[in-house]
Order: sequence, then C-alpha cells, then structure tokens
Amino acid sequence: MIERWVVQASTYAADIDGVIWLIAVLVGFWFLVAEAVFLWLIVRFRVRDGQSAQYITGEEKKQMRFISWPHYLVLVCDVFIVVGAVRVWVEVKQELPSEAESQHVRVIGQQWAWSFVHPGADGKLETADDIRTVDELHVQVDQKYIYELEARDVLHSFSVPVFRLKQDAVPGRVITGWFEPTMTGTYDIQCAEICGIGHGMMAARIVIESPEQHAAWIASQSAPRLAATR
Amino acid sequence: MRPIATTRSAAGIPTGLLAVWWVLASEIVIFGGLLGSYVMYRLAHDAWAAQAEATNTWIGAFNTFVLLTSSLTAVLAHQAAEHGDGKLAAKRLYYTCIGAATFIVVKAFEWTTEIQHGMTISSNTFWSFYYTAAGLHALHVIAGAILMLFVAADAAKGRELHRVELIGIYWHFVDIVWIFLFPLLYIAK
Amino acid sequence: MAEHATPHPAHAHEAHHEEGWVKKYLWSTDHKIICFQYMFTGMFMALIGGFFSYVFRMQTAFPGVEVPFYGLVSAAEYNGLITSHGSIMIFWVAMPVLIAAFGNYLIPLMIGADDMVFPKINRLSYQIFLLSVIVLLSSFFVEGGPFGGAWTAYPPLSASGAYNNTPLGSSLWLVAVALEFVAFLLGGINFITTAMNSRAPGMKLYDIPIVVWFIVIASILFMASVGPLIAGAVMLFFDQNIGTGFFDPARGGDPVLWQHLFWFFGHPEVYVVLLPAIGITAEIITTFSRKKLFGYKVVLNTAIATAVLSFTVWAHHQFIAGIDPRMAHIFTITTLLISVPIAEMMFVFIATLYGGSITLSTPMLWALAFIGEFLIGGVTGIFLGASGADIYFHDTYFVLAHFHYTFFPIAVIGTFAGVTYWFPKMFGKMMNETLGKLHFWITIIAFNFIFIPLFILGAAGDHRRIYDYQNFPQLAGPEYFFLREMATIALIVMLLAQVLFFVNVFISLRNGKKAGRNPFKSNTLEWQADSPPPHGNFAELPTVYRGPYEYSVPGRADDYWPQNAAS
Amino acid sequence: MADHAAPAEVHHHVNYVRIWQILLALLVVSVLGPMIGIKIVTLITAFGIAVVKAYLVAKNFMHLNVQPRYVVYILGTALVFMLLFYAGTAGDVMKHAGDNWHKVYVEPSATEAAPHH
Repeated sequence: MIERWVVQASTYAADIDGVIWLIAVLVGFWFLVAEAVFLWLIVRFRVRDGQSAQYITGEEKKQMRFISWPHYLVLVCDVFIVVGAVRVWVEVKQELPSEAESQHVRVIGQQWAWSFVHPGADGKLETADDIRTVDELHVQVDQKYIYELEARDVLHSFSVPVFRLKQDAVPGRVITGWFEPTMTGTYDIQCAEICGIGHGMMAARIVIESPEQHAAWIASQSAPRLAATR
Repeated sequence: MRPIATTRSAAGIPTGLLAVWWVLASEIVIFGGLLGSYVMYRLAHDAWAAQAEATNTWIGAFNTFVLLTSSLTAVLAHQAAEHGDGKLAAKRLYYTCIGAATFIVVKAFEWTTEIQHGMTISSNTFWSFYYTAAGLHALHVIAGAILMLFVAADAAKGRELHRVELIGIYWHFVDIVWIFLFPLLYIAK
Repeated sequence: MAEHATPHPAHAHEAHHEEGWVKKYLWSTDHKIICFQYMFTGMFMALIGGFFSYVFRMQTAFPGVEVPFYGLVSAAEYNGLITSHGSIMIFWVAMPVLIAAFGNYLIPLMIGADDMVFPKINRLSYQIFLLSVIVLLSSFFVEGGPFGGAWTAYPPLSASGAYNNTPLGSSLWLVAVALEFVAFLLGGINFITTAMNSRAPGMKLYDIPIVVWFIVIASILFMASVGPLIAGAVMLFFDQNIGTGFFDPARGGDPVLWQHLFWFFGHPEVYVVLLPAIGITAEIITTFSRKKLFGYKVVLNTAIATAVLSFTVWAHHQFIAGIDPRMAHIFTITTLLISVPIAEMMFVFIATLYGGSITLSTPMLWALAFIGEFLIGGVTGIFLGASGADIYFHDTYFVLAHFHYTFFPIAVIGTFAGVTYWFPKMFGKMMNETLGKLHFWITIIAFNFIFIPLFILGAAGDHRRIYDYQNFPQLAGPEYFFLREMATIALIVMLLAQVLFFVNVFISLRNGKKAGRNPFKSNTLEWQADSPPPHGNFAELPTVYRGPYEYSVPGRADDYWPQNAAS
Repeated sequence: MADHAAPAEVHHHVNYVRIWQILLALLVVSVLGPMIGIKIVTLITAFGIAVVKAYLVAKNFMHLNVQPRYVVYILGTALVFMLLFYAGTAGDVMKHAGDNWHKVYVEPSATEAAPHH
C-alpha cells in the first residue's frame, strides 16, 4: 500500500509494508462490517407511527453473544497482528547483521543538520580515512550497514521513508540499527522529532550508489584530504 | 450553608474522610513518580553513594523522631476529639504543630550547612533529588501544619471535630512519606 | 444569559447590581454556574486553538503566504502555534469542557443531589484553572514567544532556553499545565466523592447513569496517572530555571525518563477525555432510540477494563524513541489488548440501536456521528500500536490524522452532542433544529475532508511539525500540495461553520420554544428538575426506584419510566 | 456512621503510646543496622523497617484496618500503578546499555569527589 507513494528501497521495506497491509485488511474488514451494520440499523429502525421500540436488556446469554462473538473475533485478529508486527520489529530493530558482512556508518543529529561519518576506503570507522559529510549520506546498494545514531543537543529522529526506517536519536545514547539498500537513487532523510526552530529544514539526502559509483565517490572524497595532510 | 449532598454517605464513610483518602491516593502517585525516578537514577549511578555519604544521618534520624512523635500527638488528638473533648484535641494538635515547626527548623539548619559546604541543588543530580524530594515533603509539612492550626482553632471551640481525624490522617501520610525518604536519602550510602 | 439562574429569595442582595452579578456568576459555588464557567472558558480557548490551526495550516498548505488576519508565519511562530494548538485543545478545551463542565453539571443532577459535596473547592478548582489559562495566554506575549517544543515537551529541547529559544515561554507553559493539573485534581476529587457518597436514596451502583460512571472513572484515571507527571513537571521546571540536570544526559540525567513520565499520564489522558464523551453518547442514544442500553454491566466492565489497561500501554508512543526494543513487544500486546474492550463498547452502542425507534434529532446525529467517526480513529490506531507498522508511521501525519479522528469526535462531536442535548435543561429553551442540523452536516463533512487527506499524506511520508515541506524534495510535489490545500480549505469551511452554532445558541436563547422539564421524555433525574434547575436543583430531593434506561418497558403506557417515579 | 461509633470502639484497644515506642525502637535499629556495613543488612534494616514502620502507622494511626475495604484497594491500586510505572521505565532509565543501545555518560566521580562537612 505504502509503495504506491514511496518506493521500497531496503530489504525490510516490503516486510513493513506487509504488516501494514495485513492490518489494513483485518481491521479494514471489521471496520466496514461495523459501519455497515451501524448504518443499516439507523435506517431500519427509524421511528414509525404506531410501532414502539423493543425492550432488550442485553444481559441475557442469548443476547450477549451478539457482542461477545465479535469481541472474540477481534481478539483473534489481534493475535495475527501481534505476531506479524513483532516479527518485523525483531527483524528491523533487534537483529543486527554480522560485523563481517556489514559496514558501520555514524549518524549524528544536531540542531539543525545531519552529519554522517562514512568508513572510507578501509571500511572501518575511527580511522584516518573516515569521510565526514553534512546532510548527505552515501551508501552502496546491496551492502548491509550498521548505523550508530547519536544526537549532540536535543532529540532528533533519523527517518528514511524509502527504507521505512525511523529511529530517534537521543543525546547521551548511542543507538545502533541496520539497513540494506536495494535500489540506487537519491532520497530524503527527514528529522521526524521536533528539535527546535529549524526542525522544518533539517532535511538531508541519502545517495544510494552502485559499487563502482560508490568507490569513485570515496576516492573523490579521500584524495584531496590525503593530499592536504601530507 | 453546606449542601445536603455533603451530609450523605452512600459509600459508608463520611464525605470528608472519603475525600481525604482520595487526596492521599493522588499524593501517592506524585511521590511515587518522584521517588521511583530517584530510585532508578540511584541504581544507575553507583557514584552517588559517595555523595550520599555527606548527608547527616543523625539529623535525619532526629527529624524522623520528631515526625513520629508528632504523629502520636495527632492520633491522640483524634482520640480526644472522638470523646468530644475539643479543647484537649486542640491542645494536642498544637503539639503536633510544634513538631512540624521543629522539623522545618532542623531542616533549614541542615540545608543551610549543606549549601554552605557547596552541596547545592544543582551541584549533582543526587543533590537535585535530595532537595526536590525533601523540599516537596517539607511543603506538605508546612501546608499540613497551617491547615492544622485552623482545625485546632475550630476544635478548641468545639466545632468541626471530625476534621481532627482528617488532618490527622493527612499528617500520618506525610509521616509515612518521610519514613521512606529517610532511608532513601540518608541511610543508603 | 440571565435566564439560567432563578432568583433565590434566601439571598436577597438588593444592595448593588454588579455585586449581585459577581456573586451569582463569578463567585458562585453552584455547580451549574461552575459548569458554565468551565464551558465558556473552554469554548473561548477552542476559538483560540481553532484560529491557531487555521494559521499554521495556511502556512503548511501555502508556504510563505501572508495569512489573512495574521501575517507571515516564521518557523519559530509555526512551532509555537502547533504547540499551543495541541496543548490548548487537550488541556484547556477537552478537559474543561468534557470532564469539568459536563461533570459539574451532570453529576449532582443525575444522582439527585443539590450540589457538589465541596462547593467551595469546586469554585477554587475553576479559579485555579482560570489562573492557568491566564498564565498560558501570557506566554504568547513574553519575549521569545510561546513554547514551541510540541505539547509533549520532550527535553532537552524543553529544558533549556539555549535549545528552544523560548526560555520564558517554556516555563510559563509548564507552570500553566501544572496549575491546570491541580485544578482538575481538586475537581476530580469532588466528582468522585460526590458520586460515591451523595447519591439519592435508592440509587444503587447499577442505577447510576453511564455518563456519571464514566466521568468518575475518568477522574480516577486522571488522578492516578497525573502524579508522576506533576513530579516530572517540578523536575523539568528546576532543569529550566535553577540548573539541575534531571533530564540532562551530560550530567547523568536521562531524557527518556521524561517521555515515560509524560506518556504514563498521556495515554490514560486519552481515555480521561474519551470516557465522558462515550457516556454522553450513551445517554443520547438510549433517549432517542427509546431503548434500554444493551448490556449496562458490559459497558461498565469494558470501561473499567479499558481504564486499567490504559496504564499498561503508554510506551507505544515511544516505540522508536530510544526505549529498549524488547519492551516494544510487551507494549504491542497490551496496546492491541486494549482494542478489545473499546471495540466491545462500540459493539454495545451499535447493538443498542437494534429494535429501537430512532429519531434523528440534532443531538442524536452528533451522538451517532461520534460512533461512526470514532471507529475510524480506533481502527487506525491499530497501525500505530503494532510495533512493526509504527516504525514507518511514527510521527507522520498518519498519527496526526489518527488522533484527530479520536480527539475530534471526543472534544467536538461529543461536546456538541452534550450541549445540544442538555441545552433545554441548561437554559430552558429548545434549540433550533434546522440550524443545528445544518451546522452538524457542514462540520462533519468538512472534518472528513480535513483528515482523510492527512491520512494519505502521512502514508506518503509527510512527517509532523514541518514548517515548509518544500525543503524535502520527496514531499514537495504538486499532488502533495493539492492534498494539503484540500485539508486547509476544509478546515476553513469547518471553522466558519461554527458561526452557525453560536447563531443557533443566540437565536434559541432569545426566541427558542420554552422547554418543559423533560422535553425528550428521558428517564434520568436531571430531567425531573425544573429547566433550568434553580440553586439546589430539586424542589424535593428525589428517591430512585430503578435504573436509568428503562425505555419502552412492555405493558406501560409511556415509553419511558423516570428513575424517581414510584410506579 | 457520621458519629463514628463503631470504629471508636476498636480504637480503644490500640495503645498509641505503645505503637510510638515500637516505632522509635525500629528507628534506632534502622539507624544502627547500616553501621555494621554489610550491604544486605543495610537493605533489610533500612527499607524492610521502613515498610514495617509505614505499616504500623497506616494500621494504627490512620486506622486503615477499620476503614471500608475499598479504601485499602484505592491506596493499593495507586501503589500498584507506581510499580507498573517503575517496571515499564526501569529498562531504559536504570540501565546503562540494552538491546542495540548504550549510554555514553561517564561518571565524573574521579575528578569531583564528594564534599565533606
């Protein structure tokens, strides 16, 4: 459903959309049934001359089942929704890919810009060839990334709609998570938690590149800096 | 003029008493939120034990003694009120007020010393909790003592004797809060 | 509005006209007058909050436009407007109107008492509330402007003037909220004690009208949940003003603690305002379908279950806010569990219609619309309570549309339902049905045209509290702006339609048909008092013989059976 | 009920001064207990005794035992809600690290020793 407006550009985007779809079907069905019955009753039992209302207490077992059965069915639907939601949640927020197959990238929110620390050519953070950028995150398609999310001052929220990824950045905490881009292109990064006057302009871009493009970008970033340090 | 509604008691106890219990329920959650936060922080910060070392257990213990004793006089006042002896009830409430005043004076002395030694509300988050929790409690002591003076003045004239019990219950609650504040702030080091 | 107070021979104050007015309307301890004080203050605040929504919606839909009657909106002003809109609508409109005003009016009348048990505390409650209003309004005029960190006031943004640039505004906001809490604690204790202790002779627990039950449960909920936030407000106030570090991570504090303190209150708060609105609906639906409420005890039990469960779900507001992801499982389960009693409650109301004899009067239309619209709010909440789906929807316009589909039915539809239903009782005059229905249809249709586009925008990625979407290339397309403009225009239509309501009130007060004691042939005790009820309510305090919903009892000539009728 | 006849009879069995003496004795224990310096003894004497003291005050001074049962339930519910709050919050606030997150706060204890009297 969401993919009609926002493309699915990460491995788990389709799973999140799947949960949303599951909920939409289950509760959508109930919603339509409930509203239909509701409207039908209003039309059917309009006041008529010479016909008085029935006296129904709703306390007898036979009558109670008109509400207890739907209510058990709601409970059953809830179980399906919980299972679906929890599975996706574990996948997105709890299980990190192994260190061997993934690269780290540091994401830092501050009033009112995103800074990114890329690992550079050696694939490791905290080394001399780290590449720091502001409001522009470069990643490589089909590569697993572990992000380390930090905030300098107030709460921010690292939100990449095309990944279906959102995580608040909390000052004083490092929060890790992961993503794996599946298509190239340039997309929005939002700050989804109000962070002061500039909240509305705290926009960054994520550039998802093919391996060749990404290597070229790393080279273009590293060369002048290396030259400068020598 | 009091409405007839106030004199009814469909729930089995007088209206004022019922209201006091609800007030206490709302106080429990206020203090519960604050002390719960304190306990979480305290357990997260072992280093606060070093700060807590600087609190004066003897002053805390003395104030506990004062509050416990004032609770005793409050409940004795209630006893007197039940026997219809407003004058005695008032006298015992005044004793309770003296206890409250002692508590506040000792507290003021204690805080003055601590602040002079550089332990202010903003010097460390332990001290922030120390002053906030004890300060909130002290406000309750002051408010309770002021209300008690009014109740005692009425009781001395034999009026509104049922209020002696109500203010007493509130006072015991303030006492109980301190019973927990004392180990939380002074003893646990 | 001189009609609504019957002269009281006991206090003949011939001395000074103004003094009499002050005593009668401003310094009164009569629960009905205090209801009007709360209601008019709430409606006044609703006008302010509504105007604010117009201003910031104009900016969102037409960025950079000079908003008529306001001017250019800066980013700081935008934040201040949305924050004020949110806090005003919840704390200074929904709470005073639904709980305080209806609670004050209905509880003593419906349980057959002459007043609240503590009339002076009741008056004090309103006065503290008024003070909180003044403090809040004053924050608009201080240097730096009103607080702009959203109604949730998450620190560190709210804790430091260096971050929010509104050092005075944020403190005043916090003080206003705290005062408001104190006012409602006093009021709530009054409501609970009155309903528990002062019921008319013969009124057993299951004879209490649902709306009284629900207002009392809501008051208990409020009282039990607000404590930690009061403590938190003190801590945040100290952080703002005397340099403590309760929520400052650099000094060992934890900003997430505030979120817990806030939402431990904030989620029950939803039910605090929801329950009175549902209660009002129950009264109206039974009256206008001439039906006994389907399963009185079921309704009551679901309400209690909802109330208890509402204390276990708060962290679903924080799924992605930095809480431990393992906690999300527990809160997903509890959140989905709470859908069961609420859904059951809705089923009960739908079942009540079955076999009825439905009259679609204005209050009935509002009450039915409450159910129809609230269902939308309810089902969309499932998306947000399910942790996996919330990763995407959190802090988008989907959330915003969802809670407006709950809060609008609660605060606006519920209020109009109650006001149109009890208007004859409050003022002794019938309301104009034509104007009332016109007002109803325009409001409801416009309301859906505001928020359905916002659901779509949220699903399409619009995140909340954004001053200018042109900064986000993915969200800057014309189709997005079309939806935003649609919502804004619908909002303007809806706000303008409210003029109809005030015209209706004015016309009805002047020329309305005189309402008798019981124009809708209803059972509950308030309809057995004069319209409007005098000070002291009943000429003779009633005795209760039966439950509140004995409509269309077989074998009786009348299709209603007042609670106090001996036979 | 307004004259409070029934509870009054019960009250007479309670010797308030006696309760007060027990409370003072407990206070002494709670102060002396931690001086032994064993952590578990401190916890028991400090907080265990606080609970006992609170119970004694609530039962005998506030007369909770002769109130209607629901009064105890009201107060108990408030306490239970606080435990709920604690349980839901402690996982984030009380911990230094959890599933995929950790706090970066470093205690300044080494440089900022506690001031002494």
